[in-house]
Amino acid sequence: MPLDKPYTDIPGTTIFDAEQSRKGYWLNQFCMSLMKAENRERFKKDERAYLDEWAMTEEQKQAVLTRDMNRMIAAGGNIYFLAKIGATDGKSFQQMAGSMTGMSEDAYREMMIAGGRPSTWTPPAKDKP
Amino acid sequence: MPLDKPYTDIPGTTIFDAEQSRKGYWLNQFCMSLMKAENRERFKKDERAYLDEWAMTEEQKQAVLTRDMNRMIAAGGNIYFLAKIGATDGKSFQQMAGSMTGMSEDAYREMMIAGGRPSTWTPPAKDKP
Amino acid sequence: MARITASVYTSHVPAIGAAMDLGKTQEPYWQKVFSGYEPSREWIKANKPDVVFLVFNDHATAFSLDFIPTFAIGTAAEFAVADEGWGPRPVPKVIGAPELASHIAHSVIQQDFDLTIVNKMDVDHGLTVPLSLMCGQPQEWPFKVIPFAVNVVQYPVPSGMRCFKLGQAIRKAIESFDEDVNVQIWGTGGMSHQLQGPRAGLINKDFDNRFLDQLLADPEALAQKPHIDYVREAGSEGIELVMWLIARGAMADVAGGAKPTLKHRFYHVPASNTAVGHMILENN
Amino acid sequence: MARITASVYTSHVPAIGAAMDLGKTQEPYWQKVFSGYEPSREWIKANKPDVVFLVFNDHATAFSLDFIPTFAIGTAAEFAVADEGWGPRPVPKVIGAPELASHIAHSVIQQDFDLTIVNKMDVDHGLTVPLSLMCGQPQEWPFKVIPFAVNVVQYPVPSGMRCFKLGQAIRKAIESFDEDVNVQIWGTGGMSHQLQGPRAGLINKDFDNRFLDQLLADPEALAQKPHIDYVREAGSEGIELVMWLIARGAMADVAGGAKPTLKHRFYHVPASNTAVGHMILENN
Ligand SMILES: [Fe+3]
Ligand SMILES: [Fe+3]
Repeated sequence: MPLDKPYTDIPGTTIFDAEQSRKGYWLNQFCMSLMKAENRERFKKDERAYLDEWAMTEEQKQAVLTRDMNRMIAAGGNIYFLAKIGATDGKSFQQMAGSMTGMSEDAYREMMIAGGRPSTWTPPAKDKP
Repeated sequence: MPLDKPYTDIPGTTIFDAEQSRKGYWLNQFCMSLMKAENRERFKKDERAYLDEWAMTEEQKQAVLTRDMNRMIAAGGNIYFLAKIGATDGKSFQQMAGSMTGMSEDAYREMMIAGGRPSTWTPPAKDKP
Repeated sequence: MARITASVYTSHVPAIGAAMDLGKTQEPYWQKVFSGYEPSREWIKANKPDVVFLVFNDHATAFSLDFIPTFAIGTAAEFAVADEGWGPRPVPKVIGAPELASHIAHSVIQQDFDLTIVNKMDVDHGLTVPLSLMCGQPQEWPFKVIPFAVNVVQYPVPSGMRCFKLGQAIRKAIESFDEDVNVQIWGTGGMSHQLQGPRAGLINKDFDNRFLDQLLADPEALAQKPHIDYVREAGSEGIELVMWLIARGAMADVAGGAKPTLKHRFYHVPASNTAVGHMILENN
Repeated sequence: MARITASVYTSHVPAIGAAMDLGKTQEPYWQKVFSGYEPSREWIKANKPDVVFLVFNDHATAFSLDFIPTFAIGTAAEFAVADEGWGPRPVPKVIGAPELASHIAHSVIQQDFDLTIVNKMDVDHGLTVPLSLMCGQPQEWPFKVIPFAVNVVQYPVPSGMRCFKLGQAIRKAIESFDEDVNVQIWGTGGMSHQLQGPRAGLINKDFDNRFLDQLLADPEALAQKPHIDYVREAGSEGIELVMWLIARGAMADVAGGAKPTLKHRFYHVPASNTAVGHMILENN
């Protein structure tokens, strides 16, 4: 598909486009369901059983069960949808975002107070493929 | 509001624009509710009680109770929404459309078979304001 | 490379669907309507597309007043047949073409058309009646469908020219999809009809036939026709005809290619309240 | 005649709303953020609009993947405050301006912007945090609000230039409304931030300050910035800044009028994951 997609080479970044959206449809719709208090209760009571109600892949379910945000994003999740899981867990947006960086919560908070991550950042060599 | 609304002088015709839509919001939303079989049942069982669940004006409710389609349209109804009432009553689109013309069902059907109403039609003098 | 091989235009009167579903097609009243589609059913068997990009309008079915998109493209894997108040029509569900649809959405939005992307939409007679007319009563529809819904219910609806230009953008989008896909684009709705008020029952054969002439010969001029002319001459619901301009705008000649071939043309009054018009154009 | 008197630009970080709702505004961390809005709260008391046309984006709150409008205008009488997963924010409901909103929708669609009209939409922090920043914690909001939602969640999002031109169309629409209404237009979201992946936490003070400079001085050039520059330099969520171009496009100088007056400018890092930017421009 020769579309204008110049955004695939940015390190540590996944752009949520129609392709990701198609891949992550049920994962994201599951997240939306957590906007209702009764669904949050049911999810908390038995996460696996609740996830099994959705047409998600096993990979997506495992990513949710282990709260691995990078894995959820790779599987088509979008951060604004995934944030509903964080809200259910009582996590802040800063905790969620930080959890994807490999940094501790404190280290991430300190980095932000010191002015954030530079846009010239590249991933450490060991993370490269 | 100096908007481009050149459609107000066409005889026997109400254009469903934002103004009509605002006026008819709850009337039309009530009609939408009739797309569910259980709501059709509840409406048929006690029309007045069902209508009273909606924030409609008394004029709108009377128009529905008397099945006066022209009155419903004047009150902000749109034909595609109002058609759900017809469907609930088991009426065809031709019966509904014909009911607004003052013609009998047979006369309307014959007019259509003969080629329909001419676009040069004007309302009979008595209907004019 | 994907390509648009043909465009099909047809009215989408709900009573036509009911006539088929209730086995009334042999009645003389309906026989006059269906006879016009016999050549079309032969034609589509011989010219089966992989995907139909089907331009239609929702009739207060999937979209209530809570949500009125000017243009909505369906990118889902399938679309259920709607219950419009008398139960869903007994026709197959509609299978989508998510990859091509998403590709078109991506490209057309980048061409400055402000589409709404829809992944859940029950489709009403506006979409299923054209399928029934063209394909009869198969167990499953013989091709995938990308539903494209246009607001023609609440004013202001998009102008004829906006629709015509959108068709051109859709053609570009389809031709930039690098799989080999045979796509037809269908424009539905119309022709002259009015369903409301003391003027209900309006039909204008002269208007309709000039519309068909000009749609073939000079669609760019036709696209300049203002809304008010549709309402005045073709009835308040005749405005649905702007959707035909989307399909016509996607044909090759509009972008400087060869003129299309007229394969079939049919016109009949009435089906219920409506004038039935139908045309098939093949790209060359 | 209705007129746009000023435009306001501000980030809409959810943690800012939480800080207000939980009474943390006096903590040193948050004091640094809120101090930048003290002049703004004075300013808006002295320059109270009748209506705010508030450009924001929904964050998977009112719109799921079932329905993704590129541009959606709220024409309802009121809008409830959304439960984003931790209960609705304890702020007043939002009162709409249905007549003006419908007028704008009518006019802007006729200018070839393919809006979706929305009559039911719970509004999330994208809309309520700017109100809280500008107005504090009143019993009810001191003006009516027309919510205007832009898709910046699923690519492709509308281009900067499309947004800038939309702003111009909105200005024309507002100025053709013949009641005397004082309208402000607000652009929200941004500035640089990235909420996802190993690159989360990105901030670019240099980019942000150049953006603020250019937004004032040469918005037309700024509108030509391609999406990829936002993503690369301002982080994946920095793309929200295109919404500021809608508000800027609606200012008088873009249509040949006088340059606006810069009443206030503020910039601070961080609020949670985000750089906070803020600007107030008055029409002359
Ligand atoms: Fe129709
Ligand atoms: Fe945001």
